[in-house]
Amino acid sequence: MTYSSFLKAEFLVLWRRKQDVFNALLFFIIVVVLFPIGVNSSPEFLAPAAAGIIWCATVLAVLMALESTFKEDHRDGSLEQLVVSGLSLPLLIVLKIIAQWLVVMLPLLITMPLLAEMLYLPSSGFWALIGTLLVGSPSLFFIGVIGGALTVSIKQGAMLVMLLILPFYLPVIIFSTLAVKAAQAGLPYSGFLAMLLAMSLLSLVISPFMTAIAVKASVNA
Amino acid sequence: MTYSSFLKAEFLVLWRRKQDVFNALLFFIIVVVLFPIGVNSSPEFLAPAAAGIIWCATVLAVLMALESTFKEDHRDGSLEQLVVSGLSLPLLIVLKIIAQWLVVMLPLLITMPLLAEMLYLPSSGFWALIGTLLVGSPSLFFIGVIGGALTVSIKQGAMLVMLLILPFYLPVIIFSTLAVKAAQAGLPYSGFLAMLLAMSLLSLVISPFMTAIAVKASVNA
Amino acid sequence: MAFDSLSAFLMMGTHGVYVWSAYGFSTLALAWLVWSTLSTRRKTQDTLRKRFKRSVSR
Amino acid sequence: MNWAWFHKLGSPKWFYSWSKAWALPVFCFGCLCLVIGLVWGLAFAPADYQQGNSFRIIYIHVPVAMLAQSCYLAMGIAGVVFLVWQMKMSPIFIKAMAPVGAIMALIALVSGAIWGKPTWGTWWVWDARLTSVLVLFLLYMGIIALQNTIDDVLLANKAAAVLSVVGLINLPIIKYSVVLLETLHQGPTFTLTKKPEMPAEMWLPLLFSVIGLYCFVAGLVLWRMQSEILLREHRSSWVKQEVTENGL
Amino acid sequence: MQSFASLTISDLWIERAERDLCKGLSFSVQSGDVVRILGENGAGKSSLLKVIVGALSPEEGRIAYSGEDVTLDRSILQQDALYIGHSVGVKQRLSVAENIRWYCPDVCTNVLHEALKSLELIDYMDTPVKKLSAGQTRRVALARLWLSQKTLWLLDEPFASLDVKGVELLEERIQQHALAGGMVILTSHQNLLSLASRDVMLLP
Amino acid sequence: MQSFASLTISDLWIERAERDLCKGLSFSVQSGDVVRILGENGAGKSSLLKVIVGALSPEEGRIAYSGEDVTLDRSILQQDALYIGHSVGVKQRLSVAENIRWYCPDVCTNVLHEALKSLELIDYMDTPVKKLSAGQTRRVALARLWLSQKTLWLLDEPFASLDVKGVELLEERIQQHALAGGMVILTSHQNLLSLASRDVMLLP
Ligand code: HEM
Ligand SMILES: Nc1ncnc2c1ncn2[C@@H]1O[C@H](COP(=O)(O)OP(=O)(O)OP(=O)(O)O)[C@@H](O)[C@H]1O
Ligand SMILES: Nc1ncnc2c1ncn2[C@@H]1O[C@H](COP(=O)(O)OP(=O)(O)OP(=O)(O)O)[C@@H](O)[C@H]1O
Ligand SMILES: [Mg+2]
Ligand SMILES: [Mg+2]
Repeated sequence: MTYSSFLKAEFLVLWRRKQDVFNALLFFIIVVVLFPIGVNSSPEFLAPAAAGIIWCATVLAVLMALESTFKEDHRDGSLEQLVVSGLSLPLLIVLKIIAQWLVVMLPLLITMPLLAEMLYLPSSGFWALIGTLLVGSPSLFFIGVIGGALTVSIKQGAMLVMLLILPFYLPVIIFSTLAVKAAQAGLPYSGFLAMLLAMSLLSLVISPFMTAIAVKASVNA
Repeated sequence: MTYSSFLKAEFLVLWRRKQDVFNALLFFIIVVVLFPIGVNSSPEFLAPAAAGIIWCATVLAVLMALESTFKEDHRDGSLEQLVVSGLSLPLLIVLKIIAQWLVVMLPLLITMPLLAEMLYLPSSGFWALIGTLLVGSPSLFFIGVIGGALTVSIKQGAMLVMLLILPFYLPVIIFSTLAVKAAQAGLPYSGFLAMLLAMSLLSLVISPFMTAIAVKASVNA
Repeated sequence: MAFDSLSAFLMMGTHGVYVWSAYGFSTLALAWLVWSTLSTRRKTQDTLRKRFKRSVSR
Repeated sequence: MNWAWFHKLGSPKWFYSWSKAWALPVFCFGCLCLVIGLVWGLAFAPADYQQGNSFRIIYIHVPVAMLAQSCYLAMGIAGVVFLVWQMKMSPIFIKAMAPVGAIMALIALVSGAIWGKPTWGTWWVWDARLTSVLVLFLLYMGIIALQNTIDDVLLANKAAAVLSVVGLINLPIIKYSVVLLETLHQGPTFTLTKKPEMPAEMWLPLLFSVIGLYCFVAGLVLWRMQSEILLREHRSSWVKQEVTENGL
Repeated sequence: MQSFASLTISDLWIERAERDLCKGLSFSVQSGDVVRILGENGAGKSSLLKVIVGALSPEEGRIAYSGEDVTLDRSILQQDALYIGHSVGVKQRLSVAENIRWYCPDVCTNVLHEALKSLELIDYMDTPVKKLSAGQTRRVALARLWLSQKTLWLLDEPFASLDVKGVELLEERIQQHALAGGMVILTSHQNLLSLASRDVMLLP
Repeated sequence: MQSFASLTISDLWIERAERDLCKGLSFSVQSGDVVRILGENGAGKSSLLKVIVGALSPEEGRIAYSGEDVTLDRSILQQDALYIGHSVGVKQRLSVAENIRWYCPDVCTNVLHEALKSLELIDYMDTPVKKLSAGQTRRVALARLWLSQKTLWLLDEPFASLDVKGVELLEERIQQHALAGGMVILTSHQNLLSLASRDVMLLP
């Protein structure tokens, strides 16, 4: 196995699972739609809440997607093979996350204009929302993948991952919604974006090592 | 295998997995907390939205719990054994759902007073909320289990189940939130409860047969 | 003593319910913590005793 | 710098015999201080001129809230130590600490909520401090859930350590972000912005109960660690001797 | 156990993964028969067993059990059949004893202990199955053969991952069952000349 | 492949499910050896292989590979080892060819076709593995033995669910590897007198 053959296989598996990726997207859309229907559908309610709703749905969708990142690899023994391959595990993990991010987030970003419209998000906030998603979502993946790796050997892991990881997502959600609110109020929001970027970088540095520890421990078990 | 030994084993497995049940509860709480923090934490926003938020979180928690109902049984081959046991598959499924409902919903109901307080739900709406949960949640389980059975042989099932099933949950959510709103406005809401009860009964009649078909198909595959 | 009588102490002005329920809950929780700690200790000791006995008798 | 103590700490046998000598005295001292602090605070301290007698909740609320944070800090440090030096005692410490910390956070939440009713008129507001304690509680529950769900000891060790470390990094971030949230959109009006200038007869009992609770918790954690050490080290001969001859 | 039973399969045709399997297969099994299904990897042995027990539907063919046609509704057969597939149908979270009680709820404790003793599982009675080795897990599934009173046994590679002693035990039990008038259909790649009274060959 | 390699295990002690396994086991393997691990069900054969490849940590013991101590860091050994466990490490969703390319990315197409042909998988090259039978899945995993250049093979019951022809093929390949200076450690409950050059017995 080499790094490039690994990356190639990752993309291949994701491509085989394109239905799953599509499902993540649909799930995201349905959660977003749940709110106008379940809670309140008036523009006065939705417009200020729009960014928050979209971010909450994104977070749930990302977690659902990440939960299974290592599951299948673990089940068929190919995770074990990664660990014993002699390649650098943290680097393999970064590659895996990059593949995941591309495949999950790009479709989400593409649907944004539509959903923003449906939730009456004012156009002043739209670009801020896209910006926060671009800059903030990598940290979601990097943090979340730790949970995915920790719970890989557990059967009903989805719930546990959410439990472990959601508290860590709170700052990302808060900064993002604050940025959009600032943008809607006409205030500068680059400070928040910088915060999000800092969090993404911090998690990029820490997460692969933590995940590698978790993966190794999971394979041992 | 007999019906009673089946039910006993179901409860035993759930008891072995009690941490999972607890996790479902914590997940539910975290999703509820996500909204005040991610969207808006003022009482003016939360009080009218409270019932909707609680119902949306309940739906997500139930779906997460149901997704794995048949997963483990499928993996170790005991689902196959159910199909060939010579017992009535729909009846086995009803027993399974009853066990699940007891184990998942009772803890949720117990935390309600707390969460209602945290979301500033007016006390006028509280008993209506409990009523809708009691009467409406069985239909969530009966409908959801069909999805669980359909996706049993699919690896990344959680997402797909949500996708297939959420649209069917919308009426339940709508009637429930309407009931709570009516109660908050001091209007009678027993009509909505009757609707919810009707939906639960209807799904009780239809779902076991649909689920049995789905289970057979997934064993076939 | 900041209170004149026992009943005044128990009433705590108008806030007796709050103060005593807060303290009541806290005491219960701390007591549970102590109890669970001690009972785990006892259980651990018992299981280990049993295990060692088994391995000696073998 | 003499590192001998560090290596000693890493040895379960040494730690066990050390803690055996210290756990009970520390625990009793803690109980004593706690009782003194609480009785003094409840019965003898003067009533607050603004809040009246409801302020007496402070003597349990503040120590417990401080402990909830300190416990997490200690767990996070233990996690780092485990991941870097593989010290055997760290996961034992984390496992013993998590439920204690969770209970502390829970008491802080409940006592705070009860205190909020007479002073703020509501059980709960989404204020910075309250929210971050809630998140802290959820983090504790996450670690406990993880430890209970994973039944492989090695994996559970690593998992709990990883989670504590990540939490250690993230907790200040959470705290900071929640503060922002509150300051930006006009938080609830009833927050205690400033510590009142307390007279000594008010803060002395508080000092007692804080010190008392720290020692109380230290004693408990030592005991919990002892059980865990015995379970994990059951193969070594000293445990056999300890259990069959001395008893706990 | 039924005093006399028989299973007749005629003109079977199974389709899986766009390939025809067992095309035109017919055979019948009587009380006392031990039939071994032979065939290369992928010949359709497992698929055939699944079809017989009703976990898979064939494209064509008729199946009769004790004179009754069960092609459409397999429930009469199922009440009398015991099927153990490649994945053995043992719940990973339950202990050994609980798993056995799941299948055989009214077995009395002595009999259960006896069976576990002969299968060398008695020490693991309260261990969750997921902590057992491959062969031990298979033994848990096979314990049903000692404890339940079914006529028709359908065993898919029952000897897989068993050690020598386990294989001997199982062979003995199968022969005993056949002598008592039972029917056994099994697949195996190992040579079991002494055991099987008849072979059915599947051409790929 | 390395020209000369050796694996030495000394004073091993594994603990699983509160039971001691392989207590005090020592043995060594040289180039050209085919070592068979023997033992009852639950004796610890699979656990031993996992310990060697570094997927499980022993309580005590030392492991040396080609003279270097790898007890704490198994990576030198791992670069040279090929491990196939009870669960074979094949991705269910990927096709046969993709699975093989995942392990052996730079194998050229001709060689791949050749190997698949000899394993009788050539017709299933683009079929997802989850649609294969038990024996076919095992063959996919075993294909690595034909295609990669590792010295130390660790095979946990590699003959399970293979048909007669498959067993012959694999035996031949193992012998070939040993002759070329490789090392093979395998577990099996079947009699492989001709194959193994040495047995290691695990007492339960
Ligand atoms: C659920 C509700 C509450 C929570 C979670 C909570 C949490 C906390 C925390 C984390 C601290 C900091 C402890 C430290 O490290 O020094 C604290 C201190 C304090 N709390 Fe609360 N609190 C709550 C409600 C209240 C209420 C209702 C009051 C009174 C009106 C109050 C009064 C105080 C005081 C006076 C301090 C000490 C001042 C200081 O150290 O800054 N708290 N609380
Ligand atoms: N995942 C596990 N967790 C805990 N204990 C286990 C686990 N797997 C196996 N064991 C225990 O370890 C012991 C040895 O198991 P192992 O799988 O190594 O046996 P084996 O020799 O491979 O047996 P088999 O021939 O049945 O495959 C068994 O007693 C079993 O109870
Ligand atoms: N789940 C499945 N979905 C689709 N096709 C399958 C499935 N399982 C097996 N097949 C196909 O059916 C054919 C027969 O498979 P089967 O499992 O019955 O073979 P088998 O005779 O049991 O082989 P083995 O000796 O390897 O167990 C194979 O060609 C395989 O490709
Ligand atoms: Mg088969
Ligand atoms: Mg084995």
